[in-house]
Amino acid sequence: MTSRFLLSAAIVALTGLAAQPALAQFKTQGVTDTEIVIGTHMDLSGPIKSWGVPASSGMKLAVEQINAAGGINGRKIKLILEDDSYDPKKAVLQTQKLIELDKAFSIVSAMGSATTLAPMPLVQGAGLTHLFPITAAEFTFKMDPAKPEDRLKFNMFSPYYDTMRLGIKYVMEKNGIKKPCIVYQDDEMGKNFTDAYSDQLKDLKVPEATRVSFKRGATDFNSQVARMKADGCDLVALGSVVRESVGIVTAAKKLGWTPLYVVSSPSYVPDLHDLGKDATEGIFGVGQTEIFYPDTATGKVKEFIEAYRKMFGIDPNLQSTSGYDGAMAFAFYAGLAGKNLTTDSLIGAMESGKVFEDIFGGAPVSFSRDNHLGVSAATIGQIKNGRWVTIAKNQSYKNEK
Amino acid sequence: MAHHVRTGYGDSDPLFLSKAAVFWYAVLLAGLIAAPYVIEPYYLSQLVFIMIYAIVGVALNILSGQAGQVSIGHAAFLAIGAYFTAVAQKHGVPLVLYLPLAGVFTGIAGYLVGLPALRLHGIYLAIATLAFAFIVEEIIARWESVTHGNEGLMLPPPSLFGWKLGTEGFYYLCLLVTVLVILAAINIIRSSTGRSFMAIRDSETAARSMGIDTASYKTTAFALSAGITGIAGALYAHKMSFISPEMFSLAVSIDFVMIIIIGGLVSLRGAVFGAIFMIMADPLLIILKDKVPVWTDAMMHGLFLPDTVTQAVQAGVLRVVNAPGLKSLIFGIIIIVFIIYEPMGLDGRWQRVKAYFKQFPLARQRSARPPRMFLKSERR
Amino acid sequence: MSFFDVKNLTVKFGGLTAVDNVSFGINEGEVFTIIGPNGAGKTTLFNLISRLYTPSAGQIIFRDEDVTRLSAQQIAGRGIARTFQNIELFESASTLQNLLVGRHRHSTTRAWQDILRTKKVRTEEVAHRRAAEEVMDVLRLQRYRDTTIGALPYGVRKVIEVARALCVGPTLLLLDEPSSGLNVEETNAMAEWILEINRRLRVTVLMVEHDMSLVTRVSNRVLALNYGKMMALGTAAEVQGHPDVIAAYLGT
Amino acid sequence: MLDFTQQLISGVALGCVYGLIALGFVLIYKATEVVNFAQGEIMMLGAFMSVTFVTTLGLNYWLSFLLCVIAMAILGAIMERLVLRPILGYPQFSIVMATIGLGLVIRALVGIIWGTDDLRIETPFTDGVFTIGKLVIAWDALSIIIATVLLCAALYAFFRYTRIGIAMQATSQNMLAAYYMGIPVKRMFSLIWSLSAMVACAAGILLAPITLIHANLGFLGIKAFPAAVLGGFGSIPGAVAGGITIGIVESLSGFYLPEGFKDVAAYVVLLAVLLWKPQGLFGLNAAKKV
Repeated sequence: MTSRFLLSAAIVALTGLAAQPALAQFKTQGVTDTEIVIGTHMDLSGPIKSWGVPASSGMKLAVEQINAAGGINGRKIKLILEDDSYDPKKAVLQTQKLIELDKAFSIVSAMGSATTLAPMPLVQGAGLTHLFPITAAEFTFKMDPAKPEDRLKFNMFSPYYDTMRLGIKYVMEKNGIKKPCIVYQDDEMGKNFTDAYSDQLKDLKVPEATRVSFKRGATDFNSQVARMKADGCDLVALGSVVRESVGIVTAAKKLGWTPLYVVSSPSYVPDLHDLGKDATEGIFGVGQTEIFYPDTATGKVKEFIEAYRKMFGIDPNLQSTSGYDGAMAFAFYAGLAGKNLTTDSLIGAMESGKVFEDIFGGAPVSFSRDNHLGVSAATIGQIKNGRWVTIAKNQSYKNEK
Repeated sequence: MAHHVRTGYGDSDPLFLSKAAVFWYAVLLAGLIAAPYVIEPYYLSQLVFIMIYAIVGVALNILSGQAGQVSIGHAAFLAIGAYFTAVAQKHGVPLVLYLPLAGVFTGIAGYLVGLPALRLHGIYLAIATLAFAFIVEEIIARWESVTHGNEGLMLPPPSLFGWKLGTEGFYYLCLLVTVLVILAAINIIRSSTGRSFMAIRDSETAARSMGIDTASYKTTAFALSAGITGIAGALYAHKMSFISPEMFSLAVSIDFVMIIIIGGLVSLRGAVFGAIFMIMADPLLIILKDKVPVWTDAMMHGLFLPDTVTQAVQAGVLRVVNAPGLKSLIFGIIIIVFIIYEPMGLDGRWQRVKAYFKQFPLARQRSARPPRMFLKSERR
Repeated sequence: MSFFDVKNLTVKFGGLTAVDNVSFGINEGEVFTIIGPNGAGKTTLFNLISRLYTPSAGQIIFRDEDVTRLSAQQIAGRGIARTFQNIELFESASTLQNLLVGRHRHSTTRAWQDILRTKKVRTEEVAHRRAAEEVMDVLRLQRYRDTTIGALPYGVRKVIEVARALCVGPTLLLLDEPSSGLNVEETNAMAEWILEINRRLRVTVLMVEHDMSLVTRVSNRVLALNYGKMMALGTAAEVQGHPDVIAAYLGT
Repeated sequence: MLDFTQQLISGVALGCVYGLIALGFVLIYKATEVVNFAQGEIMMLGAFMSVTFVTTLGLNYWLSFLLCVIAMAILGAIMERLVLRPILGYPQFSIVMATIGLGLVIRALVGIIWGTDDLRIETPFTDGVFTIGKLVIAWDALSIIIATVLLCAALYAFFRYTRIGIAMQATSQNMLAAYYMGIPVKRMFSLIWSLSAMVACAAGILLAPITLIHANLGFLGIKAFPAAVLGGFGSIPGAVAGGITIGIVESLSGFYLPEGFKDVAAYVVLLAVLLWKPQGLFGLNAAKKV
């Protein structure tokens, strides 16, 4: 009885102490007087390498620029990048390698849902921060109050759910849509889109219409399109990535069917109109940032494009900015944390509410004690004359409520 | 040709061929038991994956190596075992129960898949197993009430008799299961069942004429193989602590076949070697990628070349090692080179190295070509 | 009722009648040989008896049981074992392993018992092993015990086939051209072994054979086939002297 | 009814692509008993090569088509020589794995050479449609169907009337006999691989207007497996018929059946057919001789 009482008292005391940020709570490693080691794993050779390769390039460029500018409070960043081929098993082993052998201070901008979910317990178990993964999955920022280690997770990637919901809401309200349909990729990402679709329709009290899906890498969308057409849809939400989005709108156009379309962040990229040409004209898109074009970019974006081109020999794309932003945001908050950079001081700096703004005109990012998802707003654009044109900024589906 | 003089028939197929073998296996086991106290968790993790892959390797060895039946859909069995585990654990079934049950449940699935195997041969069977795997993946993705579909399932850490298994605990669990599975496989192979598998592999006609019910043994082989893979799936689910349908894709099935091809089709040792290779290849390539620039740098400095040359070479090396997709290129080349030059797999190499040292200094280079084909022409 | 009877056995492949209304009986303890030119339907007849093929018509009676509709593995279970003309050994396994497969019908253990290697499995294994060793002793195969079949010469493989069939513990042994591919010495040895199997082990032998010296030496009775039809039945000398047989062999 | 016909046409067009890939499988399988898992990747390589000819070099579509097919023929022979020739006669299992390794290498090389972006080429068939009543037929779909018919006719004539074609057929029927008859068997294998790579390349380019050209295009090869198996894995008309069957089944099940069926329809049909006819629809059923 007494011993148990003492024990629980001790636990209460310990947790109470732990709650005070002044005391060291999480482990710090990978920070020396001259260097900060950060680790990441992305798909450079598997099914989503078209995301991983440019994102990793963007990250490399950011690190280069940060170091060239003197680093973070005098420390240079050392980036260790691993190719997980979108294989969760490899991601687990590589994360462990990054933590134990490379002594990474933080895992920054790791890519994919399954590939970040499986190693997450390792990162948290080691008491290291898991920052700005390139996935919008909820577990990367959602905190369980009972788990202090959940404070280690931060994300600033607009959830697919939010952007899709905003997109559907915006287009429906502005265009008097009666029958919105959705076509989605049959995986975890697609699930976010269908959830957004049904929640938003419930909100607007509009009955659901046709839902059709396809497998990643599908080539033929004729039957999906024909089903939506037969159902008389006047808006099609595309829960798909660029290639499939192009395939769907092209197939529809060939059938002489031209509903309105809305896409979310995976398709809100210039590739959409580059590849889809006329068929994609008029599509609405929702994403985190404004879309830039190398020939019309100005200021910092132009500098970024030139530096990227110099380093990799090709133009950057929107995927490149996600890696670039990840490293830049890390540098921003690590700089805020001051000379005494520890995991705790970094978390403190991030939870301070200081706003990080990227160079691409993205929604401002800020975190707080109980919100580790840094963005809440998105940009809405539309393809006009073969280019994305921003039509509304700083929007959220929650805004007007 | 040397042959042992036997003193009795009881020792016809002993577990260990010699006292030396007993000794070395004991050393290996002692090393594995000591591992958590000696090596870092990163390497322990690799060992766990190796053991899980080795279990699958053993399963495929029984099916393909022993019974000569092809499957390129084994990821489906891994998935069934993994999902069974996740669901059973959620419903409070204890580990001692759901681990073997995962095997039994998956074994039944394997039995059902084995039924078409009675009529199909070679490539037809292979494609049928492939089709099965796709269908299983789709069912998992669609059966949301049980599997949570594409969202996937989280698994809490496993616990044994109320004790949460930590990293070490789970490692020992895997070690125990691996040893038991290998022992079971050895027992199968050296018994009447194993001989029937072998007979079906080498000549189905002769097998039938020897009184072997080939249909029943083929389905048995499928059921056994699936069951063992299901147990591996249970361990895999716990190791990953999260499972989703896309984790059991065709690529995983192909990885599994690689295990036995690279390790060597006929022996269990080959399955273990293959598992080691499949898991270690990636970390080794990563380490190479990290080290090669360091090495070249050191080498260039040793050569006292002008700085510009050093820098140019260094930049070139960095460019090559950092090229995206390089790893899968190297892996592909390794596989091809392996099959061309080491057709009997790692185990074949091991046997020859052992023979070389045994016969030293009289050893002669023997042909590396395989003496025969195990899976015969399908054009019958 | 005799030991083994074939009644009006017929099989058709497409338009070809490979075995046409063949009937004969074998007495227990004899060596019965089927001869005939190439394509006479001898091996087809063998495959019908060992149930690798299914007859179109007719009956096969073994020890008062109609075995016409049994499966190949059930036939082996009844104690009818066979060899193959072109050798169907399990090539990647050792001689001993091959022989042990022959013992299959005597093993009563189930897969789960094999996995656990229960006492029953161990006892049976010892028994199988003893039986296989005995057969190897009879046919002098001890020195090849642990050698993989793939590494053995043709002549030895031929003997191992016989050995494997003996391990089944047959009461009726079917030998499909036991001397084909063997040289004179090996053929002589084979003849000795057939006699030894027949006399010492008291196994009834049904044989297809080309080599007439071997046939004459070991057979009690001979059946000559041509184009799937019976030509003559009797002792070796009688059949050899039969005008139809001479005509068939001379090709007139 | 209109919907049905519409779906049927797109199904047939897609099926023809499956059929063409399956044709590549079958050619190689017939000759060498090798199941080439890299067939899809070879198709992808052909498609990427067309990007270089059409977009980068700015050549005429038809000229590019020709150059591409020739280039792939050479590459096919090289692959055969480097990877397959040394392992001829190895266990089938190993050979299949070697072709998977080959596929990995091709995928990685394509990624390194052409990058990871989705690409697009302009073809004479892109985007064009014509209508019959309410029925809409896309030029790309029609081009695939016509090209498949022409290619099959050409292959038929090749195997029936040319010396090389007859020699190839002889080789695929009996390697040893062909060898004794003085047919250079090894060269025949190289030729078969060339031919199969050419067919795959044509499939890749024909597919370009329907889908984009990307590094995962090779996965389509997996869909062609059911086509080849359905057709009996050794029969050239069977492969095309199998492909069209799969295409139609997918298309119709996508339209009429509940969600999720489209993706597995091909495999369900495959399993059903195999249970009914273990050697495929056009396969030969021959028992082993003992």
